[in-house]
Amino acid sequence: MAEHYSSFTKGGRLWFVQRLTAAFLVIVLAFHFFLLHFVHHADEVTFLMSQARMTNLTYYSLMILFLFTATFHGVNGVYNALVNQGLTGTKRQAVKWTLIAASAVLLVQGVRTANAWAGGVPI
Amino acid sequence: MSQSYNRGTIESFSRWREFSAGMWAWIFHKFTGWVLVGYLFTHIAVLSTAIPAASADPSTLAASGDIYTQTIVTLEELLLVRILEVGLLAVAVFHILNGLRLLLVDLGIGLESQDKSFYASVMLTGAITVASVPTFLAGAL
Amino acid sequence: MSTQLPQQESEESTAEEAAEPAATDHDHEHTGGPRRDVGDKTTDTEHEPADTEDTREIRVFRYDPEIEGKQEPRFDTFHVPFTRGMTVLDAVIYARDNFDPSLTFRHSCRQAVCGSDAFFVNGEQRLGCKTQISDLEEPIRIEPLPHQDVVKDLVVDMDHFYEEMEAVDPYFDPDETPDGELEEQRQSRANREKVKMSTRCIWCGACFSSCNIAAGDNEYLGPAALNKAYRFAMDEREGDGKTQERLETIEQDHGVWRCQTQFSCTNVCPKDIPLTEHIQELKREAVKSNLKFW
Amino acid sequence: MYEHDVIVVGAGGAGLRAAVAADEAGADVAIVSKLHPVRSHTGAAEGGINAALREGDSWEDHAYDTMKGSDYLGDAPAIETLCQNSPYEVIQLEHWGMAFSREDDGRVSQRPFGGLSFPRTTYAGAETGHHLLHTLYEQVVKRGIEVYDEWHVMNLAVTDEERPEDRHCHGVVGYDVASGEVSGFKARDGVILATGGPGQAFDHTTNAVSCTGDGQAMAYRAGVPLEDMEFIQFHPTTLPSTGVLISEGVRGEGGILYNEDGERFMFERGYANNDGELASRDVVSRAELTEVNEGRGIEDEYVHLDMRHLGEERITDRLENILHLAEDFEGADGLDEPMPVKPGQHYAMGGLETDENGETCVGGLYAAGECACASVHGANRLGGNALPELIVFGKRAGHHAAGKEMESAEIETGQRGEFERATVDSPVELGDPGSFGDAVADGGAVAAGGTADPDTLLEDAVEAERQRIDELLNTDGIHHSEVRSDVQETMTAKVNVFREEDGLKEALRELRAARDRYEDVAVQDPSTTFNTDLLQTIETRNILDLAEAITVGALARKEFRGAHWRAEAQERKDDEWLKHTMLSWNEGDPELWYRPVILEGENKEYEPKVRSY
Ligand SMILES: Cc1cc2nc3c(=O)[nH]c(=O)nc-3n(C[C@H](O)[C@H](O)[C@H](O)COP(=O)(O)OP(=O)(O)OC[C@H]3O[C@@H](n4cnc5c(N)ncnc54)[C@H](O)[C@@H]3O)c2cc1C
Ligand code: HEM
Ligand code: SF4
Ligand code: F3S
Ligand code: FES
Repeated sequence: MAEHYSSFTKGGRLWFVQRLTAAFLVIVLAFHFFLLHFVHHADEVTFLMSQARMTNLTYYSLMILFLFTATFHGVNGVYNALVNQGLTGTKRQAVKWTLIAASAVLLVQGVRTANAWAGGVPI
Repeated sequence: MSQSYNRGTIESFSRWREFSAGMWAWIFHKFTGWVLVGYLFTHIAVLSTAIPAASADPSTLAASGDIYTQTIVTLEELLLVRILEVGLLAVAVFHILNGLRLLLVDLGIGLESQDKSFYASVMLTGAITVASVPTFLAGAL
Repeated sequence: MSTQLPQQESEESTAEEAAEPAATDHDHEHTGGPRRDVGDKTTDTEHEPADTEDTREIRVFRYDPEIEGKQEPRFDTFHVPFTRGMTVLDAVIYARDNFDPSLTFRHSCRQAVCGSDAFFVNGEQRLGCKTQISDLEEPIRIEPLPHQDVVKDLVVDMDHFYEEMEAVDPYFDPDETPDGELEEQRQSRANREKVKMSTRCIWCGACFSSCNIAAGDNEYLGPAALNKAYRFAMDEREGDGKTQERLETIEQDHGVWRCQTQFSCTNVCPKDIPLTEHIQELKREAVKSNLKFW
Repeated sequence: MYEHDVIVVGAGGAGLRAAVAADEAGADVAIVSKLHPVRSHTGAAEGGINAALREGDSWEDHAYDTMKGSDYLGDAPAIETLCQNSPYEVIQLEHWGMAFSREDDGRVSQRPFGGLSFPRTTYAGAETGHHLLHTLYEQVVKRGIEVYDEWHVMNLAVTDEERPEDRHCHGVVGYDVASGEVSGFKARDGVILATGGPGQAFDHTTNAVSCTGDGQAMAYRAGVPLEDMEFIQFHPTTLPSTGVLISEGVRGEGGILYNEDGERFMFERGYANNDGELASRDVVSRAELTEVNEGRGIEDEYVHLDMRHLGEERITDRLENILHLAEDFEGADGLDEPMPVKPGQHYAMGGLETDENGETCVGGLYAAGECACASVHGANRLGGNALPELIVFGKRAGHHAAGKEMESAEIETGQRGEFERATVDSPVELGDPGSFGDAVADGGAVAAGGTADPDTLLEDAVEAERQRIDELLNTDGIHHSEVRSDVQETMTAKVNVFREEDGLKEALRELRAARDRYEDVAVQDPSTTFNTDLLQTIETRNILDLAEAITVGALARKEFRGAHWRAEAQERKDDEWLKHTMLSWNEGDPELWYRPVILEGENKEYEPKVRSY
């Protein structure tokens, strides 16, 4: 009964990914907050310190992953919430593409920022 | 279909009278989620000042005179920003804790005590937030 | 903004009432309670019994699309004599039979099995016949179920709810039944136990009305219909083919994924069906059956 | 106007089963019901469905028990039809997915029930009726059968022939509750009434507010005789404040009745030395009331039903629903304390006279379920025998109406064959001669000359109902609820478990007075949207006619048989009374007559024996 797998609708996949990203975010977000507010205080942040962290490949990858998951999770969450409120038809498509565009901008900008610190992808 | 009448206000008034943990958790989760996305966008916007800063002079960087460091410092000097940061922490902590609660619910764990876990999330959020106030306000006062 | 505040409305009418004292005429012979004026077809909005009996104040939503004076929704206040064990349904019946025969609501069994009398009582969806007056704070506000079109007074249009229920193919559909006419299908006790709660639904619509998602997304199947799907999907007697088909139905865009685990449905269900739990289990079932692919 | 082959009025167990059967037989069938199907009162049935399914049991035993339970007033062909078909119909329900309680081996459970010689009551928790109703409705949905829900049937459209046996029913007149529209429903092949019982004639009843016996009253006025109406079952265990039923299942599982002195009176006071609490319902009801009347009742009103000794596990497994009922409607915790119970009106054994195929004497008109009397219950219904009646006779009526080939019935209907005319010694005039203009039959149309074509007939019937509604809406008068509560109080006070001549006559006088008052009834709510005031006013009329029929039967029958107890005659009189009480509307001047009971079964003749438990 292979056909039914094609029914793996987007709704279900997105729902699942929303949970996966959530689980991942718990750890990373907590780490992020802890690192930048408790270990280092936010007001002590300088470009150089950020740069120092970012040139570490592990940290860099983690942050990029963080950015992508958070963006997906947040934007998909917003989209979901709107759909739950009865967003349908063309409006829905419009919102969807707007959100995708916004995410793209966010991701590009985020990656550029990270690269600015790391001076390109740190290898 | 018979005529019908939209009760609008009447309905929404009484709707919230009866407290229901699950529903408030849902509302808070929504609210905090939206705040977090909002923050994510601003956050990246602020951080991207690092792009021009990267081409700044090493000495400027060393003296923390670059546009990135300056922006951060200026912002962090404002009490309002510090308070907002405490708010952000509260929002994030609640979203995390309730998010965990929701993940458990999704796994079918502890559905009977969903209201208790909501109260626990709220209280923990409160506690963590209060405890972090000194750290967050340090240097701003 | 569709209406005046109910509070103002009832104060206004209290004033009217004072000018028209004949509207509460009493006759104790037949019921021990007050009687409506014979032939009085006017509507009045305050109703008080004569003596100083122990009464309860109920404020009932009124609306009738074709009767002048009721086209703008309002709340009518009734003071009904309290008796031990009195339910919300008893109270509105009393108000109808003794004060205002045009007060309209569905009811039938008086014992929480027909599912006709789900109202919005003091801000929560409840069955009138299963809600003790003594458990409620006064004044008791009784409104029709939210998120459904109001037909008249406490009667809402249930068609949408029925459509959702019927959208999940709410019927048993086995692949095959035993050959012998007198041979039953076997079902383990454990399996019956598993579906037991889900089979108790009385189609009252309380859950559906309490769910914010159902309120926002008009096509959302809603907790009752999903529970109905659960009832069959989890029944071991039903065939695999149909089970898969059901999972597909509930996996649609307006199916299980819309549920945000708000728990309102579970809280209000008069039959104590763990709706959220069932919906969550369906989600996991759906994810599991899809994951096999990878 | 709507048109279908078969129109089923009522969507309880009987109506739904009839509709599914008619559909199976290939007819275009529609259901017209004043309630949405799942709101029907069948959903309230708790205990179970009798069916001889297992080794050691047989339909013959079931038939024997039923005949004995009926106190030999059931007709053998009907009883045997019931008992032979019940196992098949129950398994059919199982195949349709009904959530029966199960044994360890996965087969459906059965439990003992009052008056049964074998534990043959299949059940689904303590909510059997709920599951039965929903399972059947599911089949209706599956088959896409048209349901006109919240259409209140106001009257039947029958040809205006002199003799009911010559009349034919061509459809019904419906009133759309939501919009106030009056419309005809034409039935090409047959109309099946499945409108349930007349419980609302009493004020302490287990029946729903919608159980106003509409179908019985409409068909009665259209010429179908009412049979054995005096036999009303009072259930021994209903909650005192609401009438909500505590299932016989509690006693089946071992629940015990105690009086105020803590005596297990069923045994200790010798009401039923063998079966005790599990004796037939009439026996237990009378025992309870005797205890109360002799001062051993609690608060002079009720007795105690105790199930605590069954243990929490067994109670929650099999009787969980009962715990909720006792808690929600009486505030009693069945695990902790005994539950207060007293007898309440529960079931009408009598009803519209039909044969084993559900057909009445009026052509094209069928009845099934509680509104009918194929005569399986006779003078007393055994617990768990009504639900099988719904599915067995509902199905047969559905098949027959849809034109499926069936064996011809052994039971005769109408004033044909052997019968005996009689008179009743009523202190007042009965009936209501002027109620439907010049037509002979209510629902008949004079202008059309009786044999008119169905369409005109239906249109005239619709017009007549429009006028009736118009009149009710546009006059001033008293409110129906006054009349209704008078009738209910009269019935509960004087036509209850214990009946005596003077009381019954007094009841007839009071009913007459109520009838006269009903002349002045008016509807206060002028709306055409969901006008429940109008509908209840119309129902009250039906209640009046049925209350009178019950009382007339009770007055006529001077013996003590089954549920019918007479102070004047403390024994069963088989020589004189092995016959059914029949009441014909007779143009508003009710006529009493009798038809002999058929005790001749398929392979044996049932010998009336002393009914002892
Ligand atoms: C509390 C309780 C418990 C019981 N327990 C058992 C048990 O355990 N075992 C057992 O065998 N029996 C039991 N019985 C008896 C049995 O449930 C009933 O006799 C049976 O359900 C009646 O079914 P029905 O289909 O004839 O009528 P109902 O289920 O009452 O249905 C009547 C239908 O007719 C419709 N209707 C009525 N009037 C009109 C009108 N004017 N126009 C259109 N539609 C109309 C209604 O909408 C409804 O759909 C119990 C009864 C009660 C009250
Ligand atoms: C850190 C751990 C986090 C966890 C455990 C978590 C968990 C969740 C879960 C489970 C949901 C789904 C709720 C549902 O659909 O029923 C959700 C929704 C959401 N999350 Fe998160 N989340 C986290 C972090 C974040 C972050 C960092 C953001 C911001 C970018 C975010 C934004 C959102 C938004 C906008 C929603 C949708 C809210 C709505 O329904 O309106 N979350 N979260
Ligand atoms: S699930 Fe519960 S609340 Fe919802 S319709 Fe069914 S009984 Fe009513
Ligand atoms: S209230 Fe609605 S969101 Fe889900 S848990 Fe219930 S269906
Ligand atoms: S009246 Fe039937 S559920 Fe309340």
